[in-house]
Amino acid sequence: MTLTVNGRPLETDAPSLEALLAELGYADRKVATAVNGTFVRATLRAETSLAPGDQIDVVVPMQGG
Amino acid sequence: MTLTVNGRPLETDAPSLEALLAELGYADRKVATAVNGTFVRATLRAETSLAPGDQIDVVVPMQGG
Amino acid sequence: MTLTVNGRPLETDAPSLEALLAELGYADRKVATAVNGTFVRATLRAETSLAPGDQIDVVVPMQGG
Amino acid sequence: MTLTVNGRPLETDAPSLEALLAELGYADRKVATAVNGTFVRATLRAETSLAPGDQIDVVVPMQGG
Amino acid sequence: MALKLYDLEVGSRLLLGSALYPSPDILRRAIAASGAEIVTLSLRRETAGGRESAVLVSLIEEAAVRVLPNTAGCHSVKEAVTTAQMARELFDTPWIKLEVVGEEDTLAPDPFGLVEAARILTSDGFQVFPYTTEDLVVAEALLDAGCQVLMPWGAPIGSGRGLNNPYGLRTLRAHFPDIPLIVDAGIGRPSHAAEAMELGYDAVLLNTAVAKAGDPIAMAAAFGKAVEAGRLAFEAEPMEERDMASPSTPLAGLPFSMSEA
Amino acid sequence: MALKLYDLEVGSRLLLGSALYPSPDILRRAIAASGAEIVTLSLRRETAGGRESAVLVSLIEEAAVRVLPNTAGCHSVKEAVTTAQMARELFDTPWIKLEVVGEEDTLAPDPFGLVEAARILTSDGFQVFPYTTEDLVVAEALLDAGCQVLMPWGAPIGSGRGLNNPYGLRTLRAHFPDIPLIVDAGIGRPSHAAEAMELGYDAVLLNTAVAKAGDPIAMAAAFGKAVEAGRLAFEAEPMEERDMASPSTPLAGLPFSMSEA
Amino acid sequence: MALKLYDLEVGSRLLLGSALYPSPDILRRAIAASGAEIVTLSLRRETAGGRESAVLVSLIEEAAVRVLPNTAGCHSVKEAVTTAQMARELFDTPWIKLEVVGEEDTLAPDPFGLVEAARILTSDGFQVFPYTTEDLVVAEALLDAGCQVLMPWGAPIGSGRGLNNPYGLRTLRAHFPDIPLIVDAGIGRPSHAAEAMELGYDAVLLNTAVAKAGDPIAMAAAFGKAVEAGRLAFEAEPMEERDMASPSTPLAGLPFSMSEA
Amino acid sequence: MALKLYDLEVGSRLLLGSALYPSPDILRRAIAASGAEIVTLSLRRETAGGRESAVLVSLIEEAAVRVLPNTAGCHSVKEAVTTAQMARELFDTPWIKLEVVGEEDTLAPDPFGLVEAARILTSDGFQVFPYTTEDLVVAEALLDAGCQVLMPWGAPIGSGRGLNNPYGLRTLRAHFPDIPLIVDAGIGRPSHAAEAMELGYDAVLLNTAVAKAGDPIAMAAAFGKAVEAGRLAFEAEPMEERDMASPSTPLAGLPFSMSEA
Repeated sequence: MTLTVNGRPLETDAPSLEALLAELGYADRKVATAVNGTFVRATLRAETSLAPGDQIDVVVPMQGG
Repeated sequence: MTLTVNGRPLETDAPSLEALLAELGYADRKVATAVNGTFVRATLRAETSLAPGDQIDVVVPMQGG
Repeated sequence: MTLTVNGRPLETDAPSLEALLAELGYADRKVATAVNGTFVRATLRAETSLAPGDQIDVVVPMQGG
Repeated sequence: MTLTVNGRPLETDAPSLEALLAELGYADRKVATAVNGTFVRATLRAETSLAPGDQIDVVVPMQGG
Repeated sequence: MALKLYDLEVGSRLLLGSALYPSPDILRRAIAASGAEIVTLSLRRETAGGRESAVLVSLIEEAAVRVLPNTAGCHSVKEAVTTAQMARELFDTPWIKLEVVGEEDTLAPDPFGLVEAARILTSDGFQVFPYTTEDLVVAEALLDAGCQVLMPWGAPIGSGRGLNNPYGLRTLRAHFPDIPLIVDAGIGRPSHAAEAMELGYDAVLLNTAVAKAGDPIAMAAAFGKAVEAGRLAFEAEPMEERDMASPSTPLAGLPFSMSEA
Repeated sequence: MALKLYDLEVGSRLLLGSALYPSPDILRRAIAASGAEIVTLSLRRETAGGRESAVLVSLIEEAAVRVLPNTAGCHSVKEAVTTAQMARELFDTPWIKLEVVGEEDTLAPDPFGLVEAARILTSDGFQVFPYTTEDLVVAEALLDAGCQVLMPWGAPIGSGRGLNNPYGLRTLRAHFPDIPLIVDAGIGRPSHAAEAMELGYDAVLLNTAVAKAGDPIAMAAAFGKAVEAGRLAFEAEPMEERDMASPSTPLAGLPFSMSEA
Repeated sequence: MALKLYDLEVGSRLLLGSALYPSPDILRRAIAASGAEIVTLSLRRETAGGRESAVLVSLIEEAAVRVLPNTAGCHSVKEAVTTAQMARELFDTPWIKLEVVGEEDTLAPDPFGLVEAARILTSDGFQVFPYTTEDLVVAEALLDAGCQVLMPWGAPIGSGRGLNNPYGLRTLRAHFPDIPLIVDAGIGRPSHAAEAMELGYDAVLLNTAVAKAGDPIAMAAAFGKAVEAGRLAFEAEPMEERDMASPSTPLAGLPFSMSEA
Repeated sequence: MALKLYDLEVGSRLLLGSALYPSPDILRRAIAASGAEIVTLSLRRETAGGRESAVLVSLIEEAAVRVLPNTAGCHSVKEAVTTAQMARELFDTPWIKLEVVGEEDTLAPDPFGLVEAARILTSDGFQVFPYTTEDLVVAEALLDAGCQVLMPWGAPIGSGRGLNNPYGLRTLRAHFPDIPLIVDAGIGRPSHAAEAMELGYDAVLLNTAVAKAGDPIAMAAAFGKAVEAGRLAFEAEPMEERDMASPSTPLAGLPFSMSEA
């Protein structure tokens, strides 16, 4: 299926958000996630399944004012 | 019954807003009215009956900035 | 002799300031004059003789702030 | 004779500025002096004689901005 | 180019308040001296047998000015809306200067109540003149609510401080080049009014600065001239400010020097 | 109460410079629009066969204004004095706007040369209008030198910055309540001129702000009005500035509340 | 008396942003030089293999400062709320600097969205630091929404203009004597920061003025000192301003004069 | 780069006056807290058996600061010169803070007497610190007279108004890039001192703002920090001021949006 990850289209079979993060190499990275603009806490990533067209955001700490 | 007219208690038997205005000598004066904080247009004063405790405001043009 | 008139060298034989002004075509113009930075009133131009190297200023009204 | 010392009249026979300072108890104090508005350096006090009406100023360090 | 406030094309860009004058006659003459074509009034409960109101009403009628009723003193949306409705009937006008007081010391407008009341009133057919701050986002919300004129403050009502935040006012003007913007309140001296007009504001509304002057009539004339001056200057493109001097009198032909050939 | 500058009672409190206009005709119409009764001119060496000067002279004569010649560009006492003497003969007037330039970037007056030249000229019968700073002590010296009018700057000539030091100007006004004081130079916008007049200054002299405006004629009218506005306001006693708000619309009779008995 | 921001007692009253520095090392040294104990960070999508974020995170950990995450760039309530929730998990803190952008040119806060987001977040257990204007009524609404700190702007973000509306900021301070108030954004120079503190503000938050200085580390030290200076002065009761001079050096005992007996 | 005032390289850029303190002990501690290395004193006639002077002298000796004697209160050249000569003998220093009062209400310097006295004193071997205005031409004359340091006022002595004419001070600084310039008098709050230093002034001299503060010792420390902050900022090149906002937090990687490929 096709998802939008951090604003870019991605072809994947990842059944869950956790699986997607693993596939993207975020497995052991400290990130925060949102699906379709709604926050998904880390503990719920495994049980969060993904559907075609879902928009996923994966964010990390960055400089800010 | 006792009404509050322009913030002061008033004892009256006036059945309608129109009757009250007449009683108060506003009959031929250009005023605007509100009952319990809601505007009552002139054409509806006759059919606007009053109940004990009603708060009536009768206002006129005044200086303003 | 060589004079400096309004900042420019001028070869002339004019014996007096009045003669110089005539030579320069100022005869009938309303001007004010100074010789070597000192004011010479109109009535004294005839008796004001000139010497080589003298600096003459001839001025007229101009815009100003 | 009568002098003016620091703005106040003083009756004295002091022949010199040095004597006057001694008489006033300034002998061993660090002061600067002026006679009639003119500075008199310490080394010249002995040879500075005084005349009636002289104005003597004796100043010391004070707070200042 | 004339200024259009809703349906009305106005000549004078000075709007005048009618309160706090020493006497009705001084008010009358101040209106005339100011050249104002729009005067603000309020609604109040009758006091002292109605003479005061009657005198005021006939005075305004004779002055032949357009009345802009206000909701001064209202703290809630409901009070403001009901007052506006009473004003519409009493003055027979859709115009309303909408004030919803948010804070007592500054009489600052309540942006939340202001926008809500503006929405209710415009959808009820009113032509709203909202008294607001220089806040761009609130201004945007008031336009969304249907307002076609904005009246940002210069400073708190009656303070006479002039323009507290010229930067904010300049930004507001730049952001809404086509919306009539009127600086309302806080003006104390003609130079303040001229400054507002030089910033490109379309008009100025004031009251206390005239009414509380030693000579209200002369001060009304002064503000009339200052507003004209500021507007003329805005349209005439003022010179650019410079950091260094630039001789006004040309140096060419300066005496006592050698000419550069 | 009218303003008296030496022998002359003036109606208009705006003095106008004649330089830097796009054309003589625009100068002519700007003078008319400004209402100015006094116009400044300079002396320069003849250039281009004298047409320019002739046109200017007849224009000024037709305008029926009083000429105030200046010594612009003079850096020494001698230059200024000689220029003043030539001006007196050429314009047949004892008036002279005395400028002695002390520094190039700001065209700031040289207080030392200014006072010396003023002394020489007044004792020679001139009526001196010294272009000076807001310096109180220099002002005192100019009065001692015989000047009966002072012209402190608002800002450097041609800068259009307005009043750089309002405190200094206010202090100067307070210190010399009875001397005609004219803010000369630095004015850029009508609000600056109004501010100067509100401070109690007797008049304003400007040039670049009008001549270099996009529309000099309209700007001249704008400054005329602003100067009148500022003067009227000064005489009409402006309200006091307040830190907090004060309702212009009275609260008495406010609807929807219980009356305090 | 120390400043308490929610649970945290802070020593330094300067909060520093972490963006726009020439290099991570300069950021590290600027934080140290400023003395700041609180540093703002943002959340962004991973770029360039995550090096940048990793470097930043370890740098902040070594600096041993408290992190204040922001919602910079969010234009809607939902974006701001989701960003805050992600920040809480990522930084393990209830603190959030709440920004809801209302307008692009000024990055002015949206008072409507700000209050709504603040209400949602505080009821969800966040400790909100709202970036707001000097508007008293909006400030009141933010406190009603559960905020216990307010961060009014000095001027638009990154403008370096200082305090655009000192009157408004002074009024806000007077109105909320007991609420921690932090001037956030717009500060350009140390004198601006000192002025804010002299007005009685509890702290200052800035970023661009340090990061974009020629020497960010020296500038960080400068702001650290300026904030201390301003706070010390506020607590030490500055002298009253006077219109006239008052000799600092006493006149008593002045030489060359007759003494008054 | 260190500041050199005649022969002396100074570390601290704050010069402190010694007058008007609640007690000698508070003066002593204020000097220490300020970090000042130069303190001003005056000469006065002995009063009250000389205790006061003696206490002051030993206090200053213990503080190990350089003494800068002044001629405060002198109205004539002769008074100032004689006072300077007495000071040189008494304090054994060629340094003199030269004040020649020209006007009582503002204690404004007399430019004429100041320049004359400066010429006399420098040719007699003094190292003169003239208290002057921001007048460029007077400054030039003082340098011609042999002064190698200038001390323009910020505002009248003891007024605490800060910098009355920042434009004039900025112009003076630009005109004399290599002359040590010290803002003397008028400073009221640390932000004023920081502003002066940010303008590029080399140092600040003040007295009343510290001595008359509620807590002079804390205020002395505040000014010490503010002067350091302002100097650091000047050397660190502050950011440019902008009219519009500029996000400090980068927009790149902002969540919830589509990436531009």
